[in-house]
Amino acid sequence: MKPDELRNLAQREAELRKSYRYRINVCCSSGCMPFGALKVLSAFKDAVKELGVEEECYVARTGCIGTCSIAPAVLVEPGDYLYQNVTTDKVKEIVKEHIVNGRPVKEMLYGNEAYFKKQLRIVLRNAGKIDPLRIEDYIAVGGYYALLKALTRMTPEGVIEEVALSGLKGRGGAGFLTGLKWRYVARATGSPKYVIANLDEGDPGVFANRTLAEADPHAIIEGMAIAAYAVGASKGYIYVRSEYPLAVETLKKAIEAARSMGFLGEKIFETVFSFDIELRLGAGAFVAGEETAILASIEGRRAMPRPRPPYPAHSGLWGKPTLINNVETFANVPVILLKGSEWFASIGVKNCTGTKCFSLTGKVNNPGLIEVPMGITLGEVVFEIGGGVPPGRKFKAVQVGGPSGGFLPENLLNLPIDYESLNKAGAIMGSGGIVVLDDTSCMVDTAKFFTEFCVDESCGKCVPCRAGLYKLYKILDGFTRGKGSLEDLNKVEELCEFIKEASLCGLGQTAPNPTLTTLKYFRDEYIAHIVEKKCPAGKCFKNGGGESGVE
Amino acid sequence: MPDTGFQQVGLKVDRRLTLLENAIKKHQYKKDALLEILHTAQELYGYLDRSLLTYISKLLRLPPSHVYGVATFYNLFKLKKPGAHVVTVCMGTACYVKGAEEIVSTIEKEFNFKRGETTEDGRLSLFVTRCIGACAMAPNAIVDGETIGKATPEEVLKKIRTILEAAKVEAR
Amino acid sequence: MVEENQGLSKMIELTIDDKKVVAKEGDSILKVARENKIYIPALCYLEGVSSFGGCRVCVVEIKGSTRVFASCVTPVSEGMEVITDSERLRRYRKWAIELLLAERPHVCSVCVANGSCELQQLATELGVDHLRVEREWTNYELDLTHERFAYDPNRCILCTRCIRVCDEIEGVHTIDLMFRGKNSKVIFDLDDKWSFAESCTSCGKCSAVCPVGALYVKGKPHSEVKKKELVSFVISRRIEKTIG
Amino acid sequence: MAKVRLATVWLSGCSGCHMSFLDQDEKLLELADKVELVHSPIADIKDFPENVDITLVEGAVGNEEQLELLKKIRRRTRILIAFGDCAVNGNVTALRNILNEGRENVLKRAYVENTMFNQGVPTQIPRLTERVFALNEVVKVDFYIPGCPPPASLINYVLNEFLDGRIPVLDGKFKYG
Repeated sequence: MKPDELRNLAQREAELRKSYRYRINVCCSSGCMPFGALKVLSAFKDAVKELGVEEECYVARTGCIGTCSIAPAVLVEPGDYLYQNVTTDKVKEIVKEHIVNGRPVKEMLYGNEAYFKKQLRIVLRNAGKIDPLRIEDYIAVGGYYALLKALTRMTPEGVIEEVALSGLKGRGGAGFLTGLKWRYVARATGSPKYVIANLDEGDPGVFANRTLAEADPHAIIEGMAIAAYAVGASKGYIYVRSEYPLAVETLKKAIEAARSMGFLGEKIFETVFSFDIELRLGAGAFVAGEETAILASIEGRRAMPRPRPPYPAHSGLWGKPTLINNVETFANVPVILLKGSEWFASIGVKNCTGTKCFSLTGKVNNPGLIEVPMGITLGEVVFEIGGGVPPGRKFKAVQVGGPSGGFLPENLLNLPIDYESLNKAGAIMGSGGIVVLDDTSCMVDTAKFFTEFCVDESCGKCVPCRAGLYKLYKILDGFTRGKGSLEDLNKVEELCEFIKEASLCGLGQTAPNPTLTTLKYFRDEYIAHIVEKKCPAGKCFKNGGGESGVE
Repeated sequence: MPDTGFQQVGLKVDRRLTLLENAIKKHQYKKDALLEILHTAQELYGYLDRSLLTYISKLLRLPPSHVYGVATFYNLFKLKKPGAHVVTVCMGTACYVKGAEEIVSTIEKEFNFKRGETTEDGRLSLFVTRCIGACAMAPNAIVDGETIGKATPEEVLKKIRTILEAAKVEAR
Repeated sequence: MVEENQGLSKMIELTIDDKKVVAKEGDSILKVARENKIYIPALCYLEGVSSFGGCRVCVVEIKGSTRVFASCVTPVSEGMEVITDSERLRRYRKWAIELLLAERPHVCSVCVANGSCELQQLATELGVDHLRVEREWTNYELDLTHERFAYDPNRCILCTRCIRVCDEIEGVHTIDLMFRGKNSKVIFDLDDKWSFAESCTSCGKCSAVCPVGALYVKGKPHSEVKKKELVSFVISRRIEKTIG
Repeated sequence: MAKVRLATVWLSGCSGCHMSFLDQDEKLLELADKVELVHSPIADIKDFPENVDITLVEGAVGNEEQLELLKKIRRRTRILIAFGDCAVNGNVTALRNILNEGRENVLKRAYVENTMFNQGVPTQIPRLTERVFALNEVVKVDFYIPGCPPPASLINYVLNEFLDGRIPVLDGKFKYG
């Protein structure tokens, strides 16, 4: 594709969009699909035809709108009218009243404005508003302009500089400066170089990355292409969980579309830059999301992490310099290039710029996919966006950062969400999960649940993680069955320290976090289990007491 | 192409085998395509049995223990034939917090088997998975591909019974 | 993994336990320490094959970092200050050994390796005189099908030495790991019985390098076999090096 | 000065540790000057006495009588020493944990399946615990002497250290098995 062609196409598409008075966006993401979103979509298409408003109303199949609690969700533009729990029988009325008569059906609208008020959508800028399977939709909203700009008007070093100045940090969890990482890869000797987008979001309760891929796959592809140009790579891989069939399918089609349009392949935009992307499917191993394990998995081996150094930037895939970033990191890049690093750096807080996507779940009134500026407090997320815990219940704790994130109590609700603050409190940014617990959740039981998850997902290479976590799980399990003594708490802490400090990779190093933070902030619950043999939340001791004879 | 394969390991020559060979050819017999090949093989055959793994190891010239090690490392690959009907209960955080464990243990008790297993008559398998991503509708259970949101143990049991009954009638 | 050094490489200076030493860049801390007669306990490490970094017994501290590092897989670098012994390191090493002892039923008194077992020796050395965590009583089936060798998974510590010699020295890769995490198990071919593992050359290197009594030669005192077989193993390694 | 009150106990084990204790030979005489043996399988004292200074416990806990006895010992002893591998970590005694078959089947295996004469599970024996426990899985243990059996010299060293008011240091002196 020539630069001019992109401009013309964008213009044509934008005009086409304008030619419709209304646009009905039906969310067909994994959150809404199981609840009949596709049927609703075709019902809308039929209704529009039947009522003769085909010419003025466009019905689009889109990705996640972000309000998963009201699935299936439908968004009508202009005016962003959000309809909740749309079933096929409601469709006709919506079209008749809203489109034909111009009167939104108030009773069916999702009246929760607070949910969106504190959110800021950069990564999810197009989510729910474009058809992910139509590349033209993406182009119409300025897609692939950033790639064009990078290739025709910027040097690779210039691109890196811009990303570095923006202060963007890796969204996969560790929070390493993206610009710096890119520079390492750019300077590393060896060829070819590779770019890997990490979409192995194995964390239970986290679906931010998946939703992004389903809603706006081209933002990821464009970000990867820009990164490849910056670091001098010619080949890219997207490593995606195979448990995400819709994301896999969407990405597959998006890559094909990008290829046929010439955004991937040889001599992109008639420059010397060539780049192509291949999908690689995971197969159900959480640890494969680890930076060095992902390499092993793409190379067709057991996803066992290896020690660093050497870092993948110097010796990655097949020993070649490799850039690994989370898909969310990549999705930020096109916007940064278009709007400038200064603009991006002005969002969020100092040392932690931009936004972060979170899947907000658990005992909260408005679960869903949210994107918030860095520095927002946990309280704002849980109570203002999330609408607090269900009526009649009391907030107990919030977990940030997936299975190895810590649990934070009520008095830390004014903690700002940024990498440093979270780490200090014992939580982590992780790949973006926020789980809210109320007074019906037992903290000992919850710590046990996450420890069990990590036991299942440990690759088994190093002793602290393989054997240590299992012992930790057994001790916690004992607590929930009436076994154990107060001295065991010290033993647990010592064991946790060993696992945290001596494990090989991030999985083991963070796996004790749930236990350590619950011990720190909710020690009284442990004591209640051990001393009084009682579970304050009424969850444990269901399977009888301890084994015979054990004090 | 090396035809050391199928007769030796006892694989039937059929369309599935052709498709599998094509996939391997497409990957140019590259060893690092193992994961992709295993995906394809499982899609075609439903599960990975010994003969299939031996065949793949021969074609890709990989040590059998390596292929077996990879196939058993990843949860997704099934080495045993799954049951005719499959129930998968999501055990993601949101689902666990909202009572997924009760659903699983109810099914276990009712059909007298454990998660990850298939009933003796081969009619039902029970799997747990980590997060299917429908957290807002937690807890979720998938019965033969159909998702039940905000599920209760009774509801899931009922669904399973209906399916098993229907299958029985069909068999007659 | 730390690569073997080839040809000329840069020499660098570092300190290990306040002792200044000169080392080849890229060598592991453990290798450099041993060359300089500084003892660091290790278990999964085996000279002559690639390092695994799994047992975490050889952990050391590096000044300027709060973490600990497995010295067998951490390359030395210029000006690095390594500490090989501290209260904290002893505590971690103890945990590593204790967890290994508790992971499977290591009953020394009925084990062929009693007296020549590296795990047992390390327990003595590091003062693991009891287990603070409950022991697992796994019940894996013994494999006695091979005419010369035996395999008892209940004594395996998953150090992967056997896998590495089988792959890197004998070059047949009969052995690998199956499953993952605590369920990991050393297998032959497709988890076959040993005598049915077609690729096995019966060379015996795996049993020679097994630090515990998981792989052993039938009918001979373990201590005697170990010494003899290790010698032939080292010789074969030397031949390998001259050829390759 | 009053003699130190020493007890030795034999739970589920082979008595090998006690044999090793006796292997202290002439040093037993020196020991006898310093301690009063208040309870031992080699002395005919029925109940475990009160107010014991040091108790060496050989063997693991395999039945409920032993469980009760061990708890009693704990209550009545200042320094409880796990004596030998069975006491320390279960050792051979605990190998029945591998079977994971429940106590009835263990008894059946021993008294029915593997005997030719007088087959039948005796009824007059204490009930087995579901699994065999190392001492520290049941009570607090103050010191451990591993070994199967621990050598006489080690036993002698540990006892003398305690008698002299020091805490023994086993650094490199013990060996499992």
